[in-house]
Amino acid sequence: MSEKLTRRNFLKLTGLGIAATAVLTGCGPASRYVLRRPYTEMPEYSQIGKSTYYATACRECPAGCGMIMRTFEGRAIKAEGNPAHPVNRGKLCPRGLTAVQGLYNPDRYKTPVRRSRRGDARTEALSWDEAIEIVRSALNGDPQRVAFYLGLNADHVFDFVEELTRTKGMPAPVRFGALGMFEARATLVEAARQVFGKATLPFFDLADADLVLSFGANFLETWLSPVAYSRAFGDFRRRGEPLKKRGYLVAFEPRLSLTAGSADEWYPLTPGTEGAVAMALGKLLVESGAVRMPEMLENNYRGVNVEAVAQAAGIPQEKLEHLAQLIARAERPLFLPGGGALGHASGLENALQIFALNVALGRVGQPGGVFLIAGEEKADSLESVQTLIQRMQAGEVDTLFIHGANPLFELPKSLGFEQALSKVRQVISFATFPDETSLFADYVFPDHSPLEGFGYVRVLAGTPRFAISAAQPVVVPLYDTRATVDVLIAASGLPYTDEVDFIQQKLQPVFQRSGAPELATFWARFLQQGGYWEDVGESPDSADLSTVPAKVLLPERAGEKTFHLVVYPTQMGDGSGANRPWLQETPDPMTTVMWNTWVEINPKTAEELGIHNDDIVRLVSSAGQIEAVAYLYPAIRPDTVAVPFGQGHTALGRFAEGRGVNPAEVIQSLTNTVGDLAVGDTKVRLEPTGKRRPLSRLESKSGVYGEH
Amino acid sequence: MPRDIVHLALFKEEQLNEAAEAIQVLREMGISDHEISVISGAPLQEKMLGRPMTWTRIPLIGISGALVGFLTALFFNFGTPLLYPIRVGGMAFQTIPTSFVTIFELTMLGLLISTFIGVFVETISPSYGPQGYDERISDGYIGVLFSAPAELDARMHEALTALGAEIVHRAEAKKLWLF
Amino acid sequence: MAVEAKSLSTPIHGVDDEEAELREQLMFDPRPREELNRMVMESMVHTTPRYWAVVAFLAVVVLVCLFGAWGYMIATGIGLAGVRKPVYWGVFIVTFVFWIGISHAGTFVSAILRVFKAEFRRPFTRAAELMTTFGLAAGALYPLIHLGRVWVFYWMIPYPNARWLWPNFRSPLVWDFLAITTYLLSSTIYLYLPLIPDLAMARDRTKGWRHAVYKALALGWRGTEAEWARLRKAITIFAFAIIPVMFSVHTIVSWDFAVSQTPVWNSTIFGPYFIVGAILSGVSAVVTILVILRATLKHMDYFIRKEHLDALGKLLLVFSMAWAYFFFNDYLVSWYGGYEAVRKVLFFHSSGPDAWIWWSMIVFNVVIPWLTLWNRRIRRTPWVMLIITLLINVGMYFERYTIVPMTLAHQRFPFDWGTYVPRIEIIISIGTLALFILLYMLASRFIPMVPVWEVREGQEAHMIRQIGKARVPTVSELE
Amino acid sequence: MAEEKQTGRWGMVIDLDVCTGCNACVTACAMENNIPWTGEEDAGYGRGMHWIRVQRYWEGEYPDISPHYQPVMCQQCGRAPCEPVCPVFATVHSEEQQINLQVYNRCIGTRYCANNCPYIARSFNWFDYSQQIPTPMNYYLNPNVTVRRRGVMEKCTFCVQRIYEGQERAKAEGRAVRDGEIVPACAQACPTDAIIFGDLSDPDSRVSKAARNQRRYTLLEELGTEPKVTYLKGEGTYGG
Repeated sequence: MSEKLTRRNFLKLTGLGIAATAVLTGCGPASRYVLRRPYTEMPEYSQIGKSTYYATACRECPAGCGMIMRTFEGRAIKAEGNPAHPVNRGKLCPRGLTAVQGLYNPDRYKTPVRRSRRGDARTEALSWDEAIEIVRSALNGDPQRVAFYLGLNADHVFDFVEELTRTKGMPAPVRFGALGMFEARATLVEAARQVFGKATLPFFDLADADLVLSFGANFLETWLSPVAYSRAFGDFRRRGEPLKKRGYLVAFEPRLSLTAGSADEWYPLTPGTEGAVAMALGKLLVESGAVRMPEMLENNYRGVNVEAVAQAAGIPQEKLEHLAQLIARAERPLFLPGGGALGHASGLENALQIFALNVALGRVGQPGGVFLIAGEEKADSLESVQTLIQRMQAGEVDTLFIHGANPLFELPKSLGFEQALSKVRQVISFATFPDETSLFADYVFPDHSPLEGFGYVRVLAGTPRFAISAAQPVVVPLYDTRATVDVLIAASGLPYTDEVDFIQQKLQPVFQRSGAPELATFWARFLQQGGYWEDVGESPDSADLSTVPAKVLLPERAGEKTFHLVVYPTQMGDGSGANRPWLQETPDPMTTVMWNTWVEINPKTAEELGIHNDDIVRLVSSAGQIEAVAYLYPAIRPDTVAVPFGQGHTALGRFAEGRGVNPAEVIQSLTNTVGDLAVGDTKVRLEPTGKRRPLSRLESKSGVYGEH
Repeated sequence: MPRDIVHLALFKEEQLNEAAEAIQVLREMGISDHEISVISGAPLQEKMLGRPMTWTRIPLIGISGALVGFLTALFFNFGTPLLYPIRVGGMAFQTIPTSFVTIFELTMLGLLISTFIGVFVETISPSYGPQGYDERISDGYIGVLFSAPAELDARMHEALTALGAEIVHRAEAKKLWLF
Repeated sequence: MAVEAKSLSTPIHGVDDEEAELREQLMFDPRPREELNRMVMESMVHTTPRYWAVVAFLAVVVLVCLFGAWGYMIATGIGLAGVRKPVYWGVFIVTFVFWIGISHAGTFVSAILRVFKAEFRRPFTRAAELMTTFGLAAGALYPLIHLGRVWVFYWMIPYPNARWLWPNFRSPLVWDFLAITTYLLSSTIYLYLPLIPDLAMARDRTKGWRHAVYKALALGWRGTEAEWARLRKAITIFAFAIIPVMFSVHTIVSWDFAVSQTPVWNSTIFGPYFIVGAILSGVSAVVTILVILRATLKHMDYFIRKEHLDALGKLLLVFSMAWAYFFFNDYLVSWYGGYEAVRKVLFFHSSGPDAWIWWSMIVFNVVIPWLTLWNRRIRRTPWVMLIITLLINVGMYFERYTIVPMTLAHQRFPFDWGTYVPRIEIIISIGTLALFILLYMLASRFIPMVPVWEVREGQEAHMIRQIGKARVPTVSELE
Repeated sequence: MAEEKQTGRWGMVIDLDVCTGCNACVTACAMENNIPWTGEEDAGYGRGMHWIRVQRYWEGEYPDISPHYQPVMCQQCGRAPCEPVCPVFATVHSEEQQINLQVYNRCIGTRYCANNCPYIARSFNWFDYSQQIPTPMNYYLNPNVTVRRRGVMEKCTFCVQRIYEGQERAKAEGRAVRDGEIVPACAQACPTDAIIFGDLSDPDSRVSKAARNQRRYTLLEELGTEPKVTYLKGEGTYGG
């Protein structure tokens, strides 16, 4: 046999063998070079293709963080922070991370629709031509009888609508959102205007400070630009040159928020006494003689009765003295006027007092101090909303356009927006989602989801530098939606070809600043980098302390049977995040509760009232009442209860509807001198209902609180 | 050689002594022990009837099975981890303490299974010696089965009947199992 | 010394009181083999409509609660059970351990008592062995029921996959698989071997389908010397070999827990502790079953007598004490060690929301047996024994419940504690209980429940001897 | 396999002084790794699928009370208690990355590994949660990460898909992986940069330096599990 086996035959046979092996093993000859491994490797270990990354702007809240969206085969996969962006420097908050769940939410509006009965979920589809015709006829009516209600985002839609109303002689659009409402943003802007002479949000250089006293600023979670401040907080704690000193944070809040939770010292003061505490600290500083400050302030502080303030605020006097020493020793102390301090009748005074401390210690324009933000903040106070409501009530509004806001959900019910809405002849909403307000709109002409359209966001909080974030579509629009600016251009006849044209025109001044050779270059860079920003920021050159009051009114304490109510926004933001299942399932950082609303009650108070964990309690104020589940929260003043904002939707899709309660029902519509909602002045009564409903918590009640 | 006729001498339960005696008688008549077999409803020791000890391979089979099980366990413990080395819990690929468990179980499994197989195989394999059965055996009767040449019939009958036996002439080998 | 011995095979005339008392014992109350055969055969073929009604009911329960609920769970997900983070094992594993524990009864009664020639074992070895087999059958279902993906359960079997990856022989679950397989196979064989002569007996006394089946199962048994010798040899091998296997099974089950790093599980005494618990629960279950058999199965009152309950009752008392010893040993050492996580778990066992389970366990396993079983009258009263043994088994179930979910619920991170509430587990557990009873009831009408030849062998070996002036019951060396 | 050179012992440092407990890591992890949500009832009954969770404990009594946050995920133990107990090698140690892998395809759902995980870092698919994601929301599912079906265990993988991608990219460009080039989703999102990820076998990497900090400790160190996650003590306990 062997002699007959020629080389040729041998090769044939080998070939056959290989072929047979290949057939038997089910692979080609390549399998010989492949290391066969059992499934000790997951499909994760093989790269299946290349992803495309788009820089865009996160439009989940007004902060305007830079976002990089990973897309794969035309689908948006993962939101990541834009490392180059000056606001968030590569980081994102839970809201931004779940942006794709908003984009791909199954309950979005899919076409323009007409609603025959307000409040009825049933609609009939329209074509965009019809829609534009409807908008056109609305815009061509009496310009005084048209109103625009826009969200808090300082974006191109707002700029366009502003231009549109200016051109057509319409009343200026209202720009208002829950996030601004709860942190009394207009008050902060007004205080900055009074002290620094410019109506803009201040920027607090947390990263370079060594001692921060936060008066109700929940800057790690929602305040102004939470990601920017969180990043700064990281640097503040982990500081290297030049201070080499771990930043020290002191928080004054009636309820321990996430920020106070990370603080080194937390003082649960009586809501509304922040200004008084600031003054007392000023007085102690003056007395210590460690600090030289403007005479005018020294005069102001002279009349402060520290003991009375300590008494009213519920902070022991020796603690205030200890704090004054801390401040005196600190190289770079910084004082934050947060929403908790500003949302009171004395909110402006509180803000001014806190600013005054910054000024007194020479912290303006210094590293680790207060800066002014380049852009101009034009957020409205609640007063403008009230004005609009009056106009609506009086039947002076024929058409109300709503974009990017959900007033029916966000506004305190006691304002009467819902009743006023019924007096409006025609409501046109540009909502992407069937939210509460759009459910009462006669027409819904859905805008693209933020990830499907062009745009920009002016950065007004997260950095003192001039910055503008670019938004561009990362996926093809999923549904038959149309950019609101496009619709308005088509309907109004303003001289722009389309949205992008408007944006480019609007960016002309920025293009001039950028020094790019031509607009196309600038535009390409703008989109590619996710925006335009400059390296240096402005700092206020002078501070005017003349408006700082010499006296701050101490608020009345809660009565025997009433409680201060703290309503705070959560990771759900202004409530529009409630339709993201993963925002719902991400535990609240402080309570670890998921998917519901709770009422935080001090365990001592609860014991007195006979309330246990998971009992349903009723909160009653003069404005209304809600029922929510009690959470015995060990870090809240006994005379205060707190309710998170964002749940309690009656619309907004399957993940949000019928879940929790909306504390806006009980908020009294009190305002401060600036016209902002004095949200912290609402007082409620607590009533046990005898019902129970276990909260969905990540923590073990028995493990953490020893409760079975 | 003409086939000898198989007889069955049945003794009552309590006639054990008589049965032993009958075997002795048969032996004296020249019927060798391997032409006799005793069937009974209750276990009788060979010694009781003065019979030679029966020999069985079951312990041997059992031990071989145990050995197979042991070797299998060795392969499982020390062979298979090398066929596909996977690191778990910072342990070595071949760990001795854990191997004892498998070794024990598989050895026992081998021993017990093969013991049973031994019983099974030995039981169903054809046995030598006179066949035949009577249902009274399971009522406790002791049956002495033997094959004897025809010429012995008369003598044998007489002797056994005297001992109280009931003789079944030409005891038939019944089909007691599937084949 | 002149000793007058009388075999009890021959009825003794002129019975006096002393002997009458002795005759309360089965071994000294012999009946002819024929009659024993008849009694056993009758018990086997005798059924009542009530029997069939119960069988039908149980069959429905098995269909719905076991297969229906399990099927539904396979189709929807293991989430139908109450298991959660961090209590990944719940009632399924509890019931698994319980059944494996029950299965120790047969081997214990039949092998250990056989090896030690405890004569009272004779009439109920088979009843106990049946419990082993059916207990294992019920228990062996649970590792499957509890799997997240039961449809690939066979990946645990030692065979390589297409890429020559074998199972992990360092995993206690593979040991479990091997041990349970070994035990199930060997205990089934061990049930079968001594059954062969009885099957042959049944073969000779039946017609029709029963005859055909018995004929096949009896392997052509005639009762030759070689057959008996083989059987004796095999039974001896089995009796000695199956005892360590039995110990290994429950030890390995205990290692499922003990080799882990979970506080309280990680205990060196778990092996013997589990074994003692298993024997306690197994022997209790034997008593339960014997009492029930005695009341429901025809002629069983002849075979199963108060003396058996008495003997088993003594055993139970001993094992209850042994259990208490091991339990206390485990508890004290863990408690004294002072490791915080361990102390927390022990605290929650006895003072947590589910503490009633722990306390019931103590009462049922220790207090009740200790207070009652020392008493001969109680031990000889069937209905009291029925209640006591049922309670012991409830107590042993609670013991496993304490060990599995109640321990897992409180691990090192208090943040992640979680209370466990069983859901569909309860239904499925009821299903397997029904399966066990159903199998047992069916078997009782198919398998001779009493090993006639062994009883007869014992009766022949027992005699009353005159020693001096007294008549003394003795056992011959015959075996 | 061992024939490749020993680099890429991936590890993580979590600085608890900087961690604010904001839960961004939780969300980021879920979005990257196709972790399904389970809904109010199941999430409240300990069935949330979070691969990483922030444990929040309280210290002290009102008003001197402060929360203590500790993000806990799979610690990628060097001597992982979960691994040897798996009967089917569904959770194994990766020799290349020195991390603990969960092979979903092989998992049969005995849940033994989760019982034996002292960190309670594992999540089980009690139901087909990922099949309950309504269209088109499943569009965002990461194609590089397996979508787990019911009955299998899952856990943090240190975003192994990103590790692989980074390694492949570096290999394609003919260079070593740069420090900080590979970040898992949690570290990427962490707003205060409390999570540092990198190669522990490189003594100059950021993570190695951080892991040598005097404030370092590992979770349940006494168990000898050799975790790859190091924590730095928080609340001002500063040393070096």
